Amino acid sequence: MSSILFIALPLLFGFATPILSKFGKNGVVFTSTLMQVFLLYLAFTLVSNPEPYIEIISIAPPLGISFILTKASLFSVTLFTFLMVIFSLYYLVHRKTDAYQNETKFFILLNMLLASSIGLVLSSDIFNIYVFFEIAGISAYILTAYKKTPSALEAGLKYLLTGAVASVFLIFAIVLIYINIGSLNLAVISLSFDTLPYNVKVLISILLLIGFGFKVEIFPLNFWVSDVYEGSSSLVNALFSGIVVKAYLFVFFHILYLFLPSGEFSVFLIYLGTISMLVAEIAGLKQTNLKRLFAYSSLGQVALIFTAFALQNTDAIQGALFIAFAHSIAKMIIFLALTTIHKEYKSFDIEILKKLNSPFLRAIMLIAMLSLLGIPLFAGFVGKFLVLKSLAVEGILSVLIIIIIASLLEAVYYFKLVGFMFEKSEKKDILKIGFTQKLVFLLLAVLLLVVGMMPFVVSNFLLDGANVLLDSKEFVDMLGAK
Amino acid sequence: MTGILILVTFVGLVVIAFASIIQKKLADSIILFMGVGLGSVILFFTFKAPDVALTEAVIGAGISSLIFLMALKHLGERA
Amino acid sequence: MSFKREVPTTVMSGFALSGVLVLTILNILLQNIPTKIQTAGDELLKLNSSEGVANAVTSVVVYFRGFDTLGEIAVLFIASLGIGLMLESNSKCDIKAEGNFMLQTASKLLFPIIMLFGIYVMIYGHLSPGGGFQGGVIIASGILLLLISHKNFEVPHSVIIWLETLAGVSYVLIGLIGLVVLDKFLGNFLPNDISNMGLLLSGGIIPIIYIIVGIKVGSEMSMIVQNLIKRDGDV
Amino acid sequence: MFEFFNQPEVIKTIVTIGSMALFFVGLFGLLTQKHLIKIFMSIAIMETALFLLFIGLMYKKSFLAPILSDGQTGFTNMNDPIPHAMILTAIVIGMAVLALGVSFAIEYYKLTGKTNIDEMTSLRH
Repeated sequence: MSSILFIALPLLFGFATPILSKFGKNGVVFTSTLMQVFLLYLAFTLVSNPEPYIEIISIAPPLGISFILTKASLFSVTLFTFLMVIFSLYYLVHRKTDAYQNETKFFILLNMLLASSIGLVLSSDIFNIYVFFEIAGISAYILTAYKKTPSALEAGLKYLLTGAVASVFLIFAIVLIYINIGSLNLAVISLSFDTLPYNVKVLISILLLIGFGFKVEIFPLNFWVSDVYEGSSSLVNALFSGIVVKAYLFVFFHILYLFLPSGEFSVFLIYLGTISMLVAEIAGLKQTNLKRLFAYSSLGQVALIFTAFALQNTDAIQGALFIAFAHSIAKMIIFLALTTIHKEYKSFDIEILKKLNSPFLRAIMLIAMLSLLGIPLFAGFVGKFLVLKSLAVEGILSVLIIIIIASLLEAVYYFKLVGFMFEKSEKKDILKIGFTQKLVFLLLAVLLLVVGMMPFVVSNFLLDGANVLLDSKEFVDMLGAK
Repeated sequence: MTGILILVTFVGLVVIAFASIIQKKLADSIILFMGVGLGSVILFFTFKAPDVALTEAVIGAGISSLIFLMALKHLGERA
Repeated sequence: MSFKREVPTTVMSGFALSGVLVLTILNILLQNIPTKIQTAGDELLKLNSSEGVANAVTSVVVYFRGFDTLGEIAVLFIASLGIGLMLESNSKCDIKAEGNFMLQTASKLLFPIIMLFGIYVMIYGHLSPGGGFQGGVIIASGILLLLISHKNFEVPHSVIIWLETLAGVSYVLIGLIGLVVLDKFLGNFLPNDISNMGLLLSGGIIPIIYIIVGIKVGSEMSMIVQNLIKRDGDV
Repeated sequence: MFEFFNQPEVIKTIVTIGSMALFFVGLFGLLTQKHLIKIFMSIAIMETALFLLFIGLMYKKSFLAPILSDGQTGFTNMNDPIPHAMILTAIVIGMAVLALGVSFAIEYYKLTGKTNIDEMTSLRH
């Protein structure tokens, strides 16, 4: 069993697609979906028997690149593959009526996005992480601008410019790391990062924070996010908030825990995350465009995950993983539902929800929103509860209060949406949803409910994941650095 | 000699880069940008990195300038 | 360039801001100029003798850090895909100007030489400076010469697609064969005797991969160049 | 007099100051320029500055280029090849992003006639 397949197969598929498309578009679409289903199967076999696994590329770890599969990264890999399969299944129906132009290119980009997100999570070499950072970025820029409308291109340009600046700062950090430590391997850097002069340490940390800060959408580097969400299609937004952000968040904190295991700057990061959450929720209050509104909601949730990760203790990280899981699935539901709605009503205005006539879609969206809010019995609750509990244990009450206020603000605009959905006004004809799409929505919603009511299904796995993520010593031992 | 060469090239590089940034006409700016690529090729060669120098020569100074020139052609002169 | 221009406040504040930032960084860097340290590269140099490749940079790029190169190929691949997506024009109106007589004759004369040089740089990448990237881009520049001089010249699209697909697929497949044979992705499973060092056939899979990289880069850069140039006319 | 400039510390100081000055130029351009092409140019200059910093600081004057040529027997006294390999990769990636950005800009200009980032406001509410 090999973790490299998660990266090699999508890459292989992407490279082969120009020829595969000669045999017909349907062939590409179905092969891609089949491959993703196979990857999901692989991921599940790994989950059923999780053992730390190290995959060597060309040469043994401290010198070469290697991929490390722990419970924490396995969680991300499974989540990403699962979401991508769901996305593909949804698209299989969607394409019958509203297919993308140049569909084969779209599928190449999807698979590259999957490969690079998984690569970010698995890689143990900081320059390799930079390469995957760029692949994920470029796929995302093209997906944003895919429709070639003025607003899509504007969003794509903004995304590309911020991404290019972010990568400059990331390169700067990598250069300083190699100059001062003489290695690119995360384990070796982890061992000698503490011995660096204080100034250099702070400089590298700030450069890394700026480089990743653009991508993990943290205030004040998140000015581009709402524009990108509004400019790109809602279908693609599902991927952005479900997969891309989560991959960047995971790798950022993976690096942070390895470099600064004692948590020197964690107070700063906690406040940064809290402020981001508050700002995002305040800005979300006055939005009238659905895509933009959910973009701000994504910002708020990602900031909450950021805060939880920054707390740097097991409970909070377990909570963060929980929220990441619940948020990915809920946002997948929301954005796919928005796509269905837009296909019928041709608008993203908030008022359109009044005309929505589909009990099924309303129920599904309600479940997703309640989970995002963290209402008990839904998956979002468990994560939020764990985070708030560990905040209370740590005694950082100001952060606790701000998070609760921000959640209340979020509740205000979600209940506005719910009110719109169930308002009695002249409704249009009932919205028809295909059987496969219904199945997809149902699967996601049931998952939210099951995990919400029986968190013990996954909580042990996530707890182990959090422990592995936090334990830099074990990681270093696995890589065999001296 | 190496030290002097590096010093002089760096000074020239910074001046050219600054001129390229503040230039009002886009065409001038692109020509000066080619100079930046060329200067860095000299430096890479001095630093005994012939592979990087070759890459920078064909990509940094060559293809990048071509890309900018094409952009100039499509976007027009208004800087 | 007149020096009497009014300097806007935004420019002044931008100057001041970036100046302060860079001076801070410079201060930190100058205080901590690194002393001699043992780097991973030095150990790779020692290991490199066993791979039988004369150019250590090539063996690092293609073998020791081979996955970066695979990722880099993927970056070029999607970038070229994106550029093709953006710039493909529905209306084919190529009213390009024909190159003059001098340019046409010179391009006929120069094109084979540029191609030969590109292929040389590509094939000898493991022995001398150069390799797949540089060779590929040189070949693309030869194509560029033809594109600007001949009005009707077009890169044969289907050939390019076959080339880049075969190159990309065989790169990953070579990696997977390494995984099967040596249990290491991209492992060097071909004979790489040290005694052959300096010969054209040495270094096992390393020159093969670099040639594959060259084919892939060459075809993708040619497509990028063509896409950027062919949008002439419809302004 | 020239000998002064050949000391390793002096060379490293020159490299640090020079490449940071170049980085400053790029950052200045990024913050003040409004034309899309100028911004891409600034980013390219910043990247070049970092590449020069890296190769320059890892450069040892008495050592050779990391290529075995006639008359040498082993890979000793050579400059570190990893920075060279990394910069090789980074240059190509930088170029790819640049070309993609320029193609976005061309298409955007064709649709809207705008090249100035201050005019890109259709998504602000």
